[in-house]
Amino acid sequence: MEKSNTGHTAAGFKTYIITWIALVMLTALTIAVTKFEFGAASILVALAIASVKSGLILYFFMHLRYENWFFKLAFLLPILVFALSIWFTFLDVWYR
Amino acid sequence: MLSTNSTAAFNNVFLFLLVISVVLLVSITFTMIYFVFKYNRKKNPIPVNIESHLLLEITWIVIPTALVLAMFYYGWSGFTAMRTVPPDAMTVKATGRLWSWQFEYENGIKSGELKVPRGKPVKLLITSQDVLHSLFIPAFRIKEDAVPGRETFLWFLPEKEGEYDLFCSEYCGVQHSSMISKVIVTNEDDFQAWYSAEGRKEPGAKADEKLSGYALLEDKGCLDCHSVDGTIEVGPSFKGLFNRKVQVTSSGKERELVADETYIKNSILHPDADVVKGFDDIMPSQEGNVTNEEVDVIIGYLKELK
Amino acid sequence: MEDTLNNTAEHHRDYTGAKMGMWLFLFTEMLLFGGMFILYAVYRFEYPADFHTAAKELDTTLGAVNTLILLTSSLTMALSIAALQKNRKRLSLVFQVVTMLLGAAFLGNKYVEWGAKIHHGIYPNSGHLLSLGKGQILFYGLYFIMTGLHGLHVLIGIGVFLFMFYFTKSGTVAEDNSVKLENAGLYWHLVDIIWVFLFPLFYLIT
Amino acid sequence: MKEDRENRKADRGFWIYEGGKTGLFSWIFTTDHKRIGILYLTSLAVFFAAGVTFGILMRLELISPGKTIMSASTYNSIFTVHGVIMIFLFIIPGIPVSLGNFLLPLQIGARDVAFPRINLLSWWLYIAGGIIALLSLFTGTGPPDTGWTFYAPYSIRTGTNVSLAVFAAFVLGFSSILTGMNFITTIHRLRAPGMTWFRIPLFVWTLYATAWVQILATPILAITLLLIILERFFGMGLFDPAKGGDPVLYQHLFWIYSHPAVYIMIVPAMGVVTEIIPVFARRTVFGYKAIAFSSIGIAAVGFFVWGHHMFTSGISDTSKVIFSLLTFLVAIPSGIKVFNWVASLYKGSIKVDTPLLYVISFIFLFCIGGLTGLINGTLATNIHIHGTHFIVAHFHYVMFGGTAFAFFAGIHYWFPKIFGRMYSEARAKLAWLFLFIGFNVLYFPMFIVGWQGMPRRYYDYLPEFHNLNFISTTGSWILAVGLILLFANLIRSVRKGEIAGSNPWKGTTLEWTVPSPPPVENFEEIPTVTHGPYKYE
Ligand code: HEA
Ligand code: HEA
Ligand code: HEC
Ligand code: CUA
Ligand SMILES: [Cu+2]
Repeated sequence: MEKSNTGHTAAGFKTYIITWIALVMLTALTIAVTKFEFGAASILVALAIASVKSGLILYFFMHLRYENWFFKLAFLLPILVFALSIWFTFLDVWYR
Repeated sequence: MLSTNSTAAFNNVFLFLLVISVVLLVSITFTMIYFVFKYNRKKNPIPVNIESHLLLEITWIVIPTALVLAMFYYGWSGFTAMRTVPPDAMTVKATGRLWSWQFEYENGIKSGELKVPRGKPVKLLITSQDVLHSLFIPAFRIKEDAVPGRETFLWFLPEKEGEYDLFCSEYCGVQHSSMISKVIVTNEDDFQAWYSAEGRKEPGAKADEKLSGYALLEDKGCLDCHSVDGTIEVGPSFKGLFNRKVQVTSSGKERELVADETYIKNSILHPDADVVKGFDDIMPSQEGNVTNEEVDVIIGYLKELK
Repeated sequence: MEDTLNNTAEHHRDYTGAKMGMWLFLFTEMLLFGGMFILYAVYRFEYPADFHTAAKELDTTLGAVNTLILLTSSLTMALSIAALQKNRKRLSLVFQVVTMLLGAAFLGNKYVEWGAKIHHGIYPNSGHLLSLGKGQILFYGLYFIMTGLHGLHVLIGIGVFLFMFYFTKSGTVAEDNSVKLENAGLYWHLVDIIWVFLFPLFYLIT
Repeated sequence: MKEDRENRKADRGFWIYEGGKTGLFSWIFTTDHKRIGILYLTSLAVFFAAGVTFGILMRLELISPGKTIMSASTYNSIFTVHGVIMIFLFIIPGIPVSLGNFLLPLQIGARDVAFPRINLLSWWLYIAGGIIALLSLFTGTGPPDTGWTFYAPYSIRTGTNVSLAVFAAFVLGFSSILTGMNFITTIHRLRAPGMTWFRIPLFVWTLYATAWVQILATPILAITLLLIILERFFGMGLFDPAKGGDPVLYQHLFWIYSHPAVYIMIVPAMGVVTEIIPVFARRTVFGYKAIAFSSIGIAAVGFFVWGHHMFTSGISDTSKVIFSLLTFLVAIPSGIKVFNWVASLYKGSIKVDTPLLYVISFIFLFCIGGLTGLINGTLATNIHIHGTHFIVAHFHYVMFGGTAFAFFAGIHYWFPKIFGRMYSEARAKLAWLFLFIGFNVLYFPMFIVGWQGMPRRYYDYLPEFHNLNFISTTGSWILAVGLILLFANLIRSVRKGEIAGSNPWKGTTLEWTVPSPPPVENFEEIPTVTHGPYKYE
């Protein structure tokens, strides 16, 4: 991706606007969904929607799709560290 | 004979680890020093470049892995034994507070020392009234934190009579190092004599032979922080307290009060309401630790303490 | 194999390097909030009922409006970069101003929301809050800290954009040298992402 | 030699170049990585001197039971400040910011780090943090007395100046993050042509692994400390059991950072050791790739073992078992390193100069520290030795015997490169002797006294622990002599040492190809690399 080296990641206005529309719709969806009682699953649904939203932001707004392998791969690291930290903390909390 | 079952469990695992460690340490150090002498530049001016050796690399991954897994497993099984409480264990509640321990038995007796009969498993239910403490009995090789708002446990089977140290091993402030008590292991008969005598005393005690004011202060742990002779320790001295003028901070505002009965009662039950100037707000609330009746006794005693 | 920068080139023009630095910084931001999310998860697990009651008290509409504001500001942010790269400086500046204004609107909204809570006697260590039950104390503790820290980030973002506005105007940031603005954008989007998670966790999950 | 003497007036490299500024300003506003490295080196030495002074005072207090020279509350403040200084101001920044800053660009063939100004900012934050930490001693309600771990709820209740000390650690955290960020970018972007990933010196590998840990772990500490401050000012209740908070959760958050932090301390030290061995054995290092990957391995596994500090804190038994198991896994990459180092001596042509002397003692002391670390990590044994002087002995063995000894090795090794002059070998060896003996006399008895049950952070102890404590205090005096000799020798040699020449040790990494001290932009022409770092033919 030679473009990213010069700072030119020429994404069109259109892509951004479509992304934004998708984000707004997902927000509406997540609010609408709370009206239904999913019980314990409702937190998972909400988090899933939030993850999709942040995925969109990352991929389009933050240009992750134009970046080279380092950025894509490295991005997984903090997520992995966070996920495992929470998991290990819960090994304590669950079995207390 | 060792003092408890957990002592034995600990010592076995420890010995196992120690042997592995010493063997490793000695062989590594020896090899290193041997190389330094053998391949000294004077004797060996021309080095040989060896980049790596796969088999060797694999060996020193596989063997240590096996060793550490063995260490882990051995430690785990020892630990499991330390956490499996026999069903017939006698339960004692242990409460840590700044800076003393209190043990409460099933029949309601309270004691500052842990008295237990030989040969009977004991389960300690541990909690704290204020900050973290940790109940540590070195001779028994056991320890567990006292966490406010939570209950943790320990158990042991005393096998030898005697007196053993009991420390607080989680830092808890100025007097952390003097938050020391004792475990006293006696034979069954002596224990029963003490247990039932104290137990019998308890119901009637309230009516006739009340603890005197001083004994109460001692018993409730007040003297860990306050003195009766005018020396200032962690808290203000009780000497001459009654009717003295005191400078306090009440919810951020400074004011002057007279130490009358209401003030003292309030200071005991809600110490954070009026904090005496020059002291930290660390006195734990004594609600639940002292009854209203006992507060009156204390105040009565303080009135006399000129 | 990634392409390393040949040192003989002018290395102050290393865009990939500059962005790499920014991303690494964003990782730390993610984990900074990550620590708070760990707390949130544990306390929510321990006090589900209290969290339920407390979350109901928050104004979903305000939260939703703020979500929209922030998402839109992310859009204008992205557009301002695109505009600059298409060499439409004026348009880029307009978008930057809109982004800042939206950020300010977000903060204004937060001010109203916090104000209402504090007016009702709900703020850390208030007598009313302490009477509410442990889970609720924790919920509001987390609420104030997390939204507060997030608000602080928005404020810092606005400050950064003031600089960017100046740089763009003066030409330091320009069509062929937009990495500063892009990095500011990355930061702003991350702040947005954090809100995307805060919103359901505090306002929606009942 | 004679030639060198003639060159006495030779170029003093980055030492004389002032970059448009003069005097002090040419230092404290410099963006030259070498000058920043020197700035760090001196500031580290100052804080280290403060820290060891507190250490020796503590030992003096512990020479006999009861009150010896100070009150209990003074003692409590002193071990807290000793811990805070040593951890946050000395050993965590330690090797990366001083030797790392100086050498990283040189070793990969770059003119500077990727973000020179951020590098300077990071030093300023470090100094700010240091000053705030010192302020916390003299202002407000007196020095903090919580231990460096700041455990809640005590840290929330105590009246001492905890907030400021915690804030200092917070600021230092940011300094650390910026350094990490800078190093990763530098290593990715600024390697010389031909310097592939498996041609970078192993010290750089360790800096790389460390930088990731700094970036990913430090923010958790930052937020945790921020919470302590908010807790103290606003009573949020997040760690206060009376308000539903969970003090054990504080410990989780604290150790999520602070365990990985111990690998921030040791991994660069291992890198220094790996640089020195091949040079003094005049042969290539054994198992380059294994050593490189083990750094990453230690860093990665190190993230998920934090629970071993909490075996007695009331966490669930399930998590104890898992944390214990993972703890043991760290031993494997550490072992790989140790065995490869020893193997790198095999059939070498070894000369035992001071750097190698420190390296050999490092391996010995680190093995003691590491192996006792495993005893700590074993469930059954941890229960007894947790919170005792056994732990104190363990971590001084790994931190002082490990990291600090490697630091000393590195300082001696690169001294001629940094200052252009050689230290006195005989004096350096004498200092080493005192240090090594003093160290063991000081800390070894702590293992025994801890095993016997003496808790740590004890101002006063029972008479049965007296003898061992006495021996230990004696050791601290021997150690002090060694340290003073060491620093005296080095300080003297900065001006009076013999001119060293560009490559006195016959090292093969890139920093030895430039003059000593290196010129401002390091390389006149960026070298092209054609082979691995430790090439002896
Ligand atoms: C430089 C810092 C450093 C380093 C490198 C280490 C390394 C290790 N540490 Fe240590 N540790 C500290 C600094 C450090 N530690 C500090 C500061 C504390 C106390 C904090 C406080 O409470 O104040 C502490 C406390 C501490 C505890 C908690 C004790 C307690 O409070 O109860 C534990 C428990 O598991 C532990 C374990 C380990 C282990 C397993 C390693 C391993 O990484 C060691 C690995 C190395 C080896 C094992 C040796 C070499 C390997 C071989 C020779 C291979 C062959 C070996 C075998 C086959 C066994 N450490
Ligand atoms: C790198 C880390 C490091 C280093 C090097 C040291 C060095 C020393 N420490 Fe360390 N120590 C810690 C880190 C470190 N410590 C930590 C993290 C704790 C835990 C704190 C806590 O519990 O919260 C601790 C706790 C601790 C305790 C336990 C306190 C307790 O629990 O009650 C003790 C007790 O003896 C001790 C002693 C010493 C001594 C005697 C030295 C000696 O090395 C000091 C030797 C002294 C000298 C050699 C001084 C003389 C020399 C000079 C003044 C000249 C120097 C000049 C220049 C540098 C120019 N330390
Ligand atoms: C952990 C230490 C500690 C313990 C235990 C403790 N106190 Fe205190 N006490 C203090 C401190 C510190 C103060 C001063 C600050 C304040 O007012 O809160 C204080 C203040 C007081 C005062 C007000 C004194 C004055 O000069 O105005 C009284 C009365 C008092 N305590 C009684 C008691 C009694 C009775 C007990 C036991 C049942 C007790 N305290 C246990 C630390 C303690
Ligand atoms: Cu109680 Cu230490
Ligand atoms: Cu650890």
